Amino acid sequence: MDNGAGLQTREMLLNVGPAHPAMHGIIRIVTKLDGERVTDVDVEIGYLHRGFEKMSETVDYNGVIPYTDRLNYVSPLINNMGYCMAVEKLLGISVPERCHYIRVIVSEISRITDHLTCVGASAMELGAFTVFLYMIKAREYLWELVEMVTGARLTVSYCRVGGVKGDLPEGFAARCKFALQETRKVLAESHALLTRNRIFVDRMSGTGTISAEDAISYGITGPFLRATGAAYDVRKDCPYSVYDRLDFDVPVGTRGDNYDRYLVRMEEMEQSMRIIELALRDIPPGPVQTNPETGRPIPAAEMVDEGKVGNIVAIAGVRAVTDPTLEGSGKPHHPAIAADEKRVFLPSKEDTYGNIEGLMQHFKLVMHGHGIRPPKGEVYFPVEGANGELGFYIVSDGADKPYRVRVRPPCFAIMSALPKLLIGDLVADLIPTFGSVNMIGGELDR
Amino acid sequence: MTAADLIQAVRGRFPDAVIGSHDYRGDATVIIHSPPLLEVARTLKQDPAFRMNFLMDLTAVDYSAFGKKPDRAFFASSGVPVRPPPQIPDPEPWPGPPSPARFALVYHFFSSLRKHRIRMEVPVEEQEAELDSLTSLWPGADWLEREVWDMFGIRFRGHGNLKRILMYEEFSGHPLRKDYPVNKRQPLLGPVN
Amino acid sequence: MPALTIDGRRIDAPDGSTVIQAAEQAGIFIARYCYHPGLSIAGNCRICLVEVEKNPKLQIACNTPVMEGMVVHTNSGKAEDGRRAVLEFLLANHPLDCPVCDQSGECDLQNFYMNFGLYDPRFEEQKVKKKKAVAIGPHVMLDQERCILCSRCVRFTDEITKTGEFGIFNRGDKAELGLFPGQTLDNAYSANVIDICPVGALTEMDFRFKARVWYLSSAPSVCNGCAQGCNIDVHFVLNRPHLNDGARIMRLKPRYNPDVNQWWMCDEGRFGFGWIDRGRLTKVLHHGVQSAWDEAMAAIASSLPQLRLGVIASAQLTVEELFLIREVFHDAQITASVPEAPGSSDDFLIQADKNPNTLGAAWLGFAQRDIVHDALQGRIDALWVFGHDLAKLFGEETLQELSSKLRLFVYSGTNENPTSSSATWALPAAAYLEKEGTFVNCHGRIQRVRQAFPPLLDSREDWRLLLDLARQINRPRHYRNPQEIFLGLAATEVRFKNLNYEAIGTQGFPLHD
Amino acid sequence: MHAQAGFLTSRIEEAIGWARKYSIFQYPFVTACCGMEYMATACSHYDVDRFGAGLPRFSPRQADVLFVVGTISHKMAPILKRIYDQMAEPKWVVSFGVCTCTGGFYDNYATVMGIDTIMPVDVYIPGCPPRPEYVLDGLVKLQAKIQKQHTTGERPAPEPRPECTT
Amino acid sequence: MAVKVVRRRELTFWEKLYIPQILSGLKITSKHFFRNLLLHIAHRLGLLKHLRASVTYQYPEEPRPLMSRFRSRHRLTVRDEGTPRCVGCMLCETVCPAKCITILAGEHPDPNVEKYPVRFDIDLGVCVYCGYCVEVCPEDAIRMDSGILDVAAYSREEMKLDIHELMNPALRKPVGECNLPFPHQCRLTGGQIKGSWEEVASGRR
Amino acid sequence: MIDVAIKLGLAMVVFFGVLNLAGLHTWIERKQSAIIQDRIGANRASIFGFKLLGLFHPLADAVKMFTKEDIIPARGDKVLHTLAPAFSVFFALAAFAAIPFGDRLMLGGRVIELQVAKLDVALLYIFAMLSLGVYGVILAGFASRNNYALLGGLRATAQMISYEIALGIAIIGLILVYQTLDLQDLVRAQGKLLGGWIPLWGIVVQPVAFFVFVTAALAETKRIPFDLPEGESEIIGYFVEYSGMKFGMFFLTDFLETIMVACLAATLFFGGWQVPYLMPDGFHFPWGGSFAVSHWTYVLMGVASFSLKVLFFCWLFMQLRWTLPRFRYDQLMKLGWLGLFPVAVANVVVTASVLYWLGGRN
Repeated sequence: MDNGAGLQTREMLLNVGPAHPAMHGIIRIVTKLDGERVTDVDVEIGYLHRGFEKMSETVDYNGVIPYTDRLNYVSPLINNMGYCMAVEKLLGISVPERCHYIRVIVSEISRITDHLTCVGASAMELGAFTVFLYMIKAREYLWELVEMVTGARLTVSYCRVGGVKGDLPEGFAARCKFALQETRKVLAESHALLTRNRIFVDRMSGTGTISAEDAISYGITGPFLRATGAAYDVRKDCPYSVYDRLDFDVPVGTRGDNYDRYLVRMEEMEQSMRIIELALRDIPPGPVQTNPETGRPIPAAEMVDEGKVGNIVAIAGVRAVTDPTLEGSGKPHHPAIAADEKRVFLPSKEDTYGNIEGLMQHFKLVMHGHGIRPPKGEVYFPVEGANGELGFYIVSDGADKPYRVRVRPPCFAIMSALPKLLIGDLVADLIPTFGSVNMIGGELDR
Repeated sequence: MTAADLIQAVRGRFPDAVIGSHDYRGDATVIIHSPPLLEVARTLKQDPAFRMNFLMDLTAVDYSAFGKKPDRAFFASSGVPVRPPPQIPDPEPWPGPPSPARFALVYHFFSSLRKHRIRMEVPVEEQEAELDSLTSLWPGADWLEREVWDMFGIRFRGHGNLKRILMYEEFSGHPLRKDYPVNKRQPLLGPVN
Repeated sequence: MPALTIDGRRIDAPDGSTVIQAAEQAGIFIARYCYHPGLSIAGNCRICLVEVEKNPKLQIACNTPVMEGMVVHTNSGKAEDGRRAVLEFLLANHPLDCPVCDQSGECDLQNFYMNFGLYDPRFEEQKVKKKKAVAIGPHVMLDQERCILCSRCVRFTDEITKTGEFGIFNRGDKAELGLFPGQTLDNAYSANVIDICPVGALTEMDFRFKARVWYLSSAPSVCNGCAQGCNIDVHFVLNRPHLNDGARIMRLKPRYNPDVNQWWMCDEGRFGFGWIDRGRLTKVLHHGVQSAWDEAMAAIASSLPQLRLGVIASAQLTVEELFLIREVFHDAQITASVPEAPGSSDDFLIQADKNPNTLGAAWLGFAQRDIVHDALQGRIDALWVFGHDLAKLFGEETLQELSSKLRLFVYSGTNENPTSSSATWALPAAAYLEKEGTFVNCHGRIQRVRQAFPPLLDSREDWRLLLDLARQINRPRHYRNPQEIFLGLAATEVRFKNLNYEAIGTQGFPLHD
Repeated sequence: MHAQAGFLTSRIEEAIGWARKYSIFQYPFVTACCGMEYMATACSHYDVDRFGAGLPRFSPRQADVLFVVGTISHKMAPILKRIYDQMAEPKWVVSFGVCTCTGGFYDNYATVMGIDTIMPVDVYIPGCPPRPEYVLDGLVKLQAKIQKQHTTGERPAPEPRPECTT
Repeated sequence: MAVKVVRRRELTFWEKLYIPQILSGLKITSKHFFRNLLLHIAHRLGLLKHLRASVTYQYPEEPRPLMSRFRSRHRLTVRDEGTPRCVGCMLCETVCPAKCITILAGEHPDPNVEKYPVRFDIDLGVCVYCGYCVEVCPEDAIRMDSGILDVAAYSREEMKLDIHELMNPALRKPVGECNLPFPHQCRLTGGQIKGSWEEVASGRR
Repeated sequence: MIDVAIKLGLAMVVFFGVLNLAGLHTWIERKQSAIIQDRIGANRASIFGFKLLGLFHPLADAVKMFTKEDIIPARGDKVLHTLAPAFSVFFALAAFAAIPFGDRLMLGGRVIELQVAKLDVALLYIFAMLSLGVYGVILAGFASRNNYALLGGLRATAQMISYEIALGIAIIGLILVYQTLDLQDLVRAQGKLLGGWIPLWGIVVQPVAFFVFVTAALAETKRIPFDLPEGESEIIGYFVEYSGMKFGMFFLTDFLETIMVACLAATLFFGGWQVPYLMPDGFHFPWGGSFAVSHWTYVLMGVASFSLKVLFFCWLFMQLRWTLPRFRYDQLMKLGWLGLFPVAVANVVVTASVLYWLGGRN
């Protein structure tokens, strides 16, 4: 190849990935280099294809939820919410207000953890390891919240079709305040370490640039699109749940480069924290908050035993209590917040243990071939995932298993635009650009 | 535009192409013949009435097993089977699969300018499973169409680079087809011991 | 024929029918516990309440005769409220047994609660204790607490078997189902009470706790226990045999066929499936040593042409297989089967002939011959036995003598037995639930057996093995599956003319001489 | 004399075992969800560096322990296998998360049902994904195993390395 | 609709010289460094114990407090007489998305209990900790509150829990002898729900 | 004979001192990063129950690396592959010979310069050694036959060449001021006081050169923010194909070079072993006080002062390493050629002019 100066140079093929440190997720990028400049890019994905869509056809409607956790595993609660709302749309049912608020709160927490991970990881790949650790530290505080609500740090399986499993626990608000405060501290430190640092700005600014028109034609959504200046946010444009009642801003960028995406993500975290605070302020009271002592608490085991011998009179109007094995679990079960629709949501534990109707309902919802049986139909429901529009397209044939579940993965579109983003930049720009894509293998390859 | 208006607008523009429509659960859906697919899509994108600038999603559904799931053993004590009915009665039932054809391509369009969505379904028979590619209109369709080819084996005319995307080249068959067993493996590496 | 309206649909119902029958005829399902189409009407469960216009009170559909111009609503709010109340009342004393009850999953209490019950539970009293888990016969377990006193079982024993073991004793909430003193439920049809029990009061002892019913898969088939050919559903689980001593089949249930067995089947047939999963011949054996199909077929095919062959076919084989035997071994001595002593029989379902396809074999022209005698006399020097255990029929000595005299002794069967171990080649064959085919029952009705699950391990369907053999001995038959064999048969045999699998359908097709 | 020599070599072996135990350079083969918990394990709240395992090396040549973190699909398996072959002896493999232990609930056409079908595994850390505590437990178990292999002298014989693995 | 354009100032001359930002960065890291260093030293001297020098939980010695809802390893609750509360209804086995639970039910001598698990195995190597089994248990028989975090194993077999370990969370393999007061199949290796006739045929009958 | 012994002794002292410091440096790096990041860091390895804050972890690392299998890539160049790390370490170590770590020690009538090799052109020697070190990197990149390694090697070369120039020019100002290339003399020259109060350290007379020097020297050490040749998340590094102790040697070289740069910075700009106001006979404070110290104390204080300065720079570099992100290659080049080089040249010109002007006035 002749570079104009009369020198004969040869293009070099550099194979980045799939087991490359920066490809945190797995993807193969075959770059053609002219010196250090990228002239051509071939992106190969599918290394984490786990057959989500096929597996969804083999399990019942609630059984899909653990699989959705593992789609975008950095913000599983948004996936949970999106899937459940899609099925609820298919069923034509609505959930209680409090449930909406809980879902909004937890999915915004998830969004913050996602952005923290994304920004932190791309900072780490640029060598700013300390920022990464600070951000993960903040993420730990948020995960403590998630664990407190859902019982798991990452793969939460918290939402159910028709509601959520377990109300917000006592002391959530205070804990949340603390976690947000720590997060804000970390964000301030990260700003100080990165935002005006010329090394960082030089790396980020002007690289991986894409215009709004191009982004839209690739179907890119989310922070990535907003960084180009197009203010499309599902939460604002097609409001779902209670987002239309919460006041928040949609941050947009101007140039659509890595730096804009960084700024947009940093700002979105602030906005998410604002949403959480507003939602916590507005959330209607629930069973836990109104009266934690409804009913006389008795151990669940005793309740089951009494129920088994037909001594219903002894256990009427009580609350089941679990064994005090872990700290704090001597308290009554936290009731699920769910739609009052017996054909969709499991009855409360008190009903299951204490009367035959509840027990029968419980069984009918669990047994193969019975379960939740939505009418025949198809729906598409989008939510704003951490990476953009996360849509679930569900086809039901009236059986207890989905006929087809399709998820529209937001980073699939972004990844398909990767050649566009990379060509012309240096090979070193691959790192921040790829980092700002926030590729999540589980979501990309499903 | 509401869903009904959208459907009406598409029907008005393409009276021959549209073979069905519904707005089940508020999702505007039109079912069109495959030949005018590209033209319809172009209109949806460029016509000021639609301005669907996003191709949000493109996928397919294999309807070959629709409603034909082998039943679990269920013994009816009275001799008349009492099947659990669909859970919640549906006031406006869904009209059913788009056509008797095996596959249906499902396109979801969205207009960020007018904030409306439309779903377009294109039935395809297995024998002539080939459609026009939308890559000329939306470059984002490239990978989506590759995925449909990979998972369903539906080809796209005019797609320059139609090869597997999620599975490996050595893989034979199309896993999301209903007749592909869920755990039929084609490993690249055999077990060590 | 009075015409009435149910849920807005005009229905012409036969005289003397009741509302529930008329509705069923129109495809409208009305909940029922005590009503059973095969039994007399008791009208005591009251779950089938419907609203009949111009009637102040709700009526029970099972015992309300149709009348001209009657207008019935099964789904009106009033009817549903009434049914809901009845259900709540029936459940008042129902124990919290779903976890341990084998009926859950096919229990009408569960079904109806989720179909139209859905009320909020209110019962907060003491439940009445009764006897639980009482074995009342060799097959049936009674749980009095779960019983809703629909009296179907009482009527069944009174009307169908006419043995009258059951009775309902005491009154009010002390009323309970029981056997008359000194009796056990031990008649030839006793297990049918399990089928008709709408709740979990009567459960099957064999099936008890082996699997939950929602694990079971189902396939329609025909019982091979006797020449009656009762229609059955096979309920099986394929991924748990390691937990259940290799059992795949969990139970057989009668399948409704008005022309053969109605809703019933005998206990002998119902529990006679153990051989399919136990004691199976799973490998090709050469003089009792494990071998392979390829070797066996090659060896047999190479030696067959030089030998005088006798074939003992079997009326346990399907029509298609018998047809193939006739085609492939057309120059051999063939007998339909070995005559067996007649088994027990009665005038209801049980036939003395314990083979499902005797008539089919006869229609294909298989005659009875004493091939074993021929063999002992040395008139033939190769013998092919399908399924029969010669030791049981002729005694061990004869078998020994046979195996020493014969130059080739092939046994093709499902289970291990003395014949399989003394044969030159023992070929594992698929059981009837593992293959497609047809049987002709004693009334000349041709019925399909379907492949419920694939043949066990190395075993092969007999038709597949026959086709393979035919190819190897240069008499190839261009059939690929039983359906094509049957079409070939229908083309040659006049009795089966113009028949195919679609025409036979799920309920069989009557053929007459 | 012999006994003394034996004593000395076994002491040396033990010392080497000690060193290997406390100097674990990991190759994190991170593919999926478990990577998030892998990060959490490495970061401030759990700090895997406390065990001397804080230095991830992204070159298989320099790594001692291959952490297979996350689902391995059939498409990925050859790459994983190659990485394993490229590692220098002594090497250990930790399967992190149920997908790598047994395939987990992805029992379908795409996934490998446990990486032990393609390479030997020393420590299994189940969990989906395993909480960092599980991981630290697994690490302690791995350290115990390394030490034990040196005190008892049983190290699996290294497999012949394919020549083409550059 | 509130759209907020993110502020994007050009760098000032001083910032372009790298030095101010490097210094302010150093300030933050040094703040952490010296604060933590001093606290570490103070802790050595027994002072200022209420302030944490690091956020690290030194796990095996200093466990991190678990949330009360946290789903840790399963356990089976036990009746007073030492039998499992589980009645073998198999709902957990049914609902388990990973199919990691294997139950074999048997007839209990007490007709009021009727049914009990002859075998109850969980393959931790497959379990995805979704908690569905706990949610659907109608008997409060299975719980995920044991707080056990020590599940790593050296082999696949070791990850399989049988009824001994599930009923007695403190118990660890190898289980020496079986002393459960009810008849059951004591397969110390645990089981798996998916099996086939091949397995039966290969000598496990 | 005794001279030779003394030289050998000195060489051994420096050799062991530096190697141990390098080992310790890995521990410092781990602990320091841990403390910055609110962590604890390695603390488990114990010998006979003593943990000593994890000090044994570097030992474990070293032992492990020695016992690890050595892989030479099938298509690589075996000789060069083996030579490369040895090159690196050798030149990094050799450079230390010219570093004066204390004033001359009078022992039994002998004058012992606390410097292994008393060279008139010590500065040039050190730069020569440092530049030769890059051959190790290039060879490593070349011998591995791996695209990533090659890229790393190439980047290292370019980076080294670019920054060496800035480095050299930055020093010229210093040489102009102190008029010597002998480091011992240079240090002594820094003992003077400016206006009687301020020690005439390099940083005082050449602040710009200091910044240029530190930046360029950091770039020479290939550490963040200049760790492009080994940028882990980008191209993994030129030593991607090295295992066992060969990799360990590269690892060690890194730390040796950091210490080298710290030594140089201390020597050139912070008065080396000088302690402010400490003269060979004791302290002479500008406010008039004085305080006599013995010769041994004087020499040891010098050595301690030098060590402290070196440790401070090590700490500072470490702190920088854990604070900053990494440059991009072209930005690095730009900084070198368009930032540091002109500044360094300007510095020389200005220094020369000032000196000329001063000299002219004198």
